[in-house]
Amino acid sequence: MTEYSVVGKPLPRVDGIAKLTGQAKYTTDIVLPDMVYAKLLRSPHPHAKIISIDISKAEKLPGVEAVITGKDTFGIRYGFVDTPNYPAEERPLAEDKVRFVGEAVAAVAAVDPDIAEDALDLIEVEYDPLPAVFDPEEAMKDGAPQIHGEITRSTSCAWEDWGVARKSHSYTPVNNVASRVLISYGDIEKGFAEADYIREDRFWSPATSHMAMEPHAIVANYNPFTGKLDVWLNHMAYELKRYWLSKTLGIPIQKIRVHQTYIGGAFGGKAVIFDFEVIAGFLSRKLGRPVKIVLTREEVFSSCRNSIRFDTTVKTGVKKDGTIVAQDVKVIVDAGAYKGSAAVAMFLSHQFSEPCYNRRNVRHEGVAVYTNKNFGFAKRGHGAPQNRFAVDSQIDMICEDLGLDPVEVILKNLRKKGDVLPNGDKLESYGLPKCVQLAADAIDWKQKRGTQRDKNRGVGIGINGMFSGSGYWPFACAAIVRLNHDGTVTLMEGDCEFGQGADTTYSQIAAEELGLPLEDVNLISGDSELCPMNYSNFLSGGMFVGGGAVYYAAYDLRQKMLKVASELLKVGPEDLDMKNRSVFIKARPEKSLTFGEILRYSIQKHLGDPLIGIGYKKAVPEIEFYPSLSKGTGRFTDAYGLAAATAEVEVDRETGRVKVLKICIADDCGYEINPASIYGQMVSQAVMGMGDALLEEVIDEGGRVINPNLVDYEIPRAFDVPEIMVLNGCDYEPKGPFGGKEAGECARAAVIPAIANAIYDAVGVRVHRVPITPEKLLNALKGKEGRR
Amino acid sequence: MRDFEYLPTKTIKEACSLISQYKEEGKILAGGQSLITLLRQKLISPSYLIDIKGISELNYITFDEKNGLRMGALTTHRAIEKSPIIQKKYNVLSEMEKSVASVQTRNWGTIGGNLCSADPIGDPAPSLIALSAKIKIVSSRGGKTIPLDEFFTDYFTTLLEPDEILTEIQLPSPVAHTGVVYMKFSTIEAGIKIVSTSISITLESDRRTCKDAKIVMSAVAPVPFNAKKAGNLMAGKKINDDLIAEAAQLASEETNPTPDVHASAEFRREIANVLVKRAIKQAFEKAKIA
Amino acid sequence: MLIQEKFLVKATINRVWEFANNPEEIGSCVPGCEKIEKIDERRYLTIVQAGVGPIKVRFKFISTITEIDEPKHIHLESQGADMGKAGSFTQKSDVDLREISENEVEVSYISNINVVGRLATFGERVMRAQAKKIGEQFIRSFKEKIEAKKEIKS
Amino acid sequence: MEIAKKILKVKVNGRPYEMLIKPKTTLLQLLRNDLGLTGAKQACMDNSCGACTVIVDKMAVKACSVLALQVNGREVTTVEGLASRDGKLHPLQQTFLDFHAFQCGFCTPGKLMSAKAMLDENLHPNEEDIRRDMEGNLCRCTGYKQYIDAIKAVAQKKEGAK
Repeated sequence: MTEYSVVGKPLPRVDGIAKLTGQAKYTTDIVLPDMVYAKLLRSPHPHAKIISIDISKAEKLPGVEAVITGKDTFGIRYGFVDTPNYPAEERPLAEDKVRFVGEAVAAVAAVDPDIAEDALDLIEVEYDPLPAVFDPEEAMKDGAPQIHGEITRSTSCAWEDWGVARKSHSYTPVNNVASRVLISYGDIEKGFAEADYIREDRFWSPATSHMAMEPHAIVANYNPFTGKLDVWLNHMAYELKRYWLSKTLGIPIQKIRVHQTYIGGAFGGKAVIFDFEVIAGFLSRKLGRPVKIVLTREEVFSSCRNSIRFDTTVKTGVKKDGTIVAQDVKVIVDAGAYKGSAAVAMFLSHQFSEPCYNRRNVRHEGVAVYTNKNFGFAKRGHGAPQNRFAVDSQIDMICEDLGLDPVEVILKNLRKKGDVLPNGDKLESYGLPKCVQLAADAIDWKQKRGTQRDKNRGVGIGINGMFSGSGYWPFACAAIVRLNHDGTVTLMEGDCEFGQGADTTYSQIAAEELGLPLEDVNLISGDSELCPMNYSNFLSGGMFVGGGAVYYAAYDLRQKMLKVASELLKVGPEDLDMKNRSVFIKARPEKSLTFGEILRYSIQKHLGDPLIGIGYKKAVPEIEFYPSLSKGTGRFTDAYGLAAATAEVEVDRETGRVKVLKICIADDCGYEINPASIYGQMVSQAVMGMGDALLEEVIDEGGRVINPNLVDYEIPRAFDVPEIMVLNGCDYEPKGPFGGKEAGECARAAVIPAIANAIYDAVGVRVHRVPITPEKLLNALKGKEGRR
Repeated sequence: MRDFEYLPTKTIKEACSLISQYKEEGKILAGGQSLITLLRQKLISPSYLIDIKGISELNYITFDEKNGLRMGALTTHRAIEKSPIIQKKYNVLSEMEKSVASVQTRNWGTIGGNLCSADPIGDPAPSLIALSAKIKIVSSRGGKTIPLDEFFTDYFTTLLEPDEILTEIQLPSPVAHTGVVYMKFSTIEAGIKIVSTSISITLESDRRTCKDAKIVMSAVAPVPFNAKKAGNLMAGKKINDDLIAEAAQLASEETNPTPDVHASAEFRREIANVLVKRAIKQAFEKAKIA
Repeated sequence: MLIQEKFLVKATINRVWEFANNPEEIGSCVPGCEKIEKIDERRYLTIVQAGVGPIKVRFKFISTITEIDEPKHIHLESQGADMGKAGSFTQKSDVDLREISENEVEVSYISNINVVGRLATFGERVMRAQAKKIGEQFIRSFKEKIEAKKEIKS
Repeated sequence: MEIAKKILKVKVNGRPYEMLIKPKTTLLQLLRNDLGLTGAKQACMDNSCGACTVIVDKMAVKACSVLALQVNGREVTTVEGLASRDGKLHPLQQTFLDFHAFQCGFCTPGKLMSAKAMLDENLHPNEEDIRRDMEGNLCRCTGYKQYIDAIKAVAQKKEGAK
């Protein structure tokens, strides 16, 4: 393998100085001259007609600059899923009725945030409460309250812009069904008929919060003279926000600029457009002044997206030796008041399973149901955590029933490198078998499995797979590398830095390709006006797509420089190499040129060509349009990230409290561009997965979130972190930059079943609903599994 | 947050005179570690905030064998945690303080402020009650000293009249052959308490017979309370596993927990039983060597 | 939050029914009740003062009786808000009377109370405890009043 | 009622300030809004996340839960005052950088200040001390491990230098 000098090294992060000295600016830190602050009035009712809204008192409060309601924003529609068959139904402010507690009803802009808040108290809304429904199975029954009437064509539909000729039409939900998926291949009946053993089990995953440290925020500044809207906001790909802002506000896309800010954590939760972002833009245009909105933590919990509630029934048929021959998965998603990304999550929970086991005959059916609750969106693994908890828990149960070893059964059922999945995706890199082995060995599986029940200790395992980007319209990314006259380069790439380390790893890729030290790469990222097209920062497309574009841009510049240098040195470009800030003749390294000399020559002799490299990449080059989610057909990704996790726990039988002793994660991210960064991603997912398994749930009652703060919504803290081992299960990905692919999302979903299975190994009982709280486990130990 | 007049004070007298002037319209601010959250959420909006944190005469820790420990109400949690005399003589307090909220809160928050906010899941109250703490309350009308046990009347409510200020916490000198422990149960280490208990066991000189037992519980009723039936059961008896189990059972029956987002009432009661059992055992072991 | 209680009252079922349907009498049993007023046959306006420690609220709400089955069952829905804007709430209650003997009635109620706003953020545990306490006080004075009156009459 | 502003005298990162402020101004608002020191962050509303941690007279405190007027006459240090003016990072900052002890960075200034106060007070913290003293600082990205290791390394280096 080639010896690299920049990639593969745990170099310090390039955003480090800014972040460690307090200079890094986040949206919440942005202050503009003449700025006003807006607050939103939110519905106290889960389902109610709005009879009237009286804003006159609020408008008269000194310091209030504007008050708007659904009348002002009437007709604006948007949403993440916005297809010809399923038009988007979200709106910035409620119009005729409210559908969940926390839905925005009015907004106030004032000279200071306290005045804006006081003004909210002066708005009088008369509601007529309607019967509400909170349970998806209840909601599907005849006679249940209907949450949506006809959903007409959205104002922000993306399809026409991307050349899809299909006409969109309205959609009227029946029995509150928001969307369905049905994916199948093989012959499920035949599969079960061939099985020696069949089990059916049901598992539940609740809504959990992304709990990014920075609450959602925006600063929007509309310039009435130029018609330009400048925004600073929390995002995960500026093209998405820019697109939605353009469509909802009717401002041409080239007139909207998303400025670079650091983003205080995202985990999927900030990719989509929010009510308050549209409102900020709307108010700024109305006032001709900058408008800032920072949500409270309570708003983040109850009005922004949480993860998606899954109720999963898995039926699996196996041969005596544990070989899976059929799997039938039925998912009911409690979508909430709007569909959010429910349809996508139902599909992904299937597709992320595909690179894991070869299940031979598969049926995956999902229905997403409207209820009068806050709705959901992607969270780190988007559908995989919910599905892996169900599937890998059940594998563990089957092994128990048949007296088999889970690690052996998992290894037996894994896909093989080079496999082509039923949808056509090919596993060109596949480190999962290695990951399973590494994770099992690290936890001392052979010694510890099934042998420590007398000490109430146990070990468990889980696995997962994840896209490296996919074809959400148009899911492409470009990068530019320009050569500077001092021999350094400037890299322009759109991905925003929300903690994942994109700024650093992308700079490393460019530096390596160009033979430069990391500090010679000047980076401009996350600014929609300074960087080229970018859609790669979610669905774990960062490294594979964004990093890929950077690689190709650097490669392009390298070729151009070599060509110029070959003229100067009078040898062929193939005889040259680039290292240590210079281009030299391979056979005679003393014959070299600095980059500055190359640039000068190019400008002097090549019509002023300043040597600019351009690169671009698409997640799946073969597909032009968004593939079908509801049928699961079509190509989705060119590379899957893979992970296995094991955990060891100790249970206090008298209290039901679980102490996680150790978590081991083995991950296949293709190649570790920055090993320290990968290590950070894995530890992060170990701890987040532990929170999912044991602690976290956004609890609602009567449609209201009853733990919308960091006191009542507990996440792991410094003291709770167990011993964590991170193991490198990489398998070189031929299509990735230096072999790299997904790293940031996959492992979380493997950790959850690992812990659940370890608990079973320790005490012999199983809780079917995460989080496995002390109370639930104690009840299970006493043979009465309850909801709590 | 709504506007208020800010009135910093330097002496107890000054503070008493201001609070007797404004009564319900005024509010005493010490460390403010829970008060400022309430102000920010506009759940309370006093017109006058009387800041007593600058009263240096309320910030002290003294000890002598005869009178025991005296702590000014403005002693910070951190000062209690780090006090050598408390570590030596009332170790349970310094250990307990280590788990009060976070270092940041312990640095600024005061013991008096903590007791006056009367949060039913507050850490210090159970241990202080187990140590037979008394508190001194003053107002421009005079002063009084009452057992801490009687101070709390309901969720977030105390006996304190609107014009009164808590000034001192008093603990008697440690009694021989006594072991005191504090134990709590939460889902995560620094999580919200589902149950907590502080237990004081005093043994006869045979080191096996219980002379006196205090079983104080919190988070399982509107106020921290001394489970007297359980304590009385133990007094005069030789301590063994059966007695401990019986006492724990009795103590858990004395609870009156409310279900909430963290736990059901039944679960709280069960955990109370387990926790009390464990804590008595530990206190017994400590008492044997004390 | 769901609050469920069951208790016995020593009185005839008609007496209990009559008592429960008299705004003044019932109001006198609600701790902190400042005012209870009949708007029309099915609707009542109530102002109740409540509080937790330093937090004081005054709820003004309208209750509507949506189902009535004399003398056994009432379904009642209320909605209102704190007059200081600390929060608003809705409530749905079912009250059922069951004759145990000629002079003993079992009263059971299920109340689903939903509080939103700043008050709700203060903490689920406190809200719940407070509702439970108010319920307990209500039952106590309800029993005392009915049973005391009965004694006077007899 | 128009509330009179009050005079506040405070030293922040070594610089003296004298200003008129509304009594309800929190220390965090003072730093962020009045002084433009946005290193300390607000991430919760209830004194539970630690992202706003600054040092007042050698003590780590949560700036969101202290009134600005309560620090009258005191000395405040924020993350902006940690590195020296010549561009040399504080050992904690340098070690956080070396250890990848941060990701999104939003909670990092608070963590640095908690860690600084701890190390200034406790010369020999063991891992348990570090974890306990960092309980008040929530983090969602790092999983805590890398910065606990970083603080441990700084403590050991300090000890070694003795």
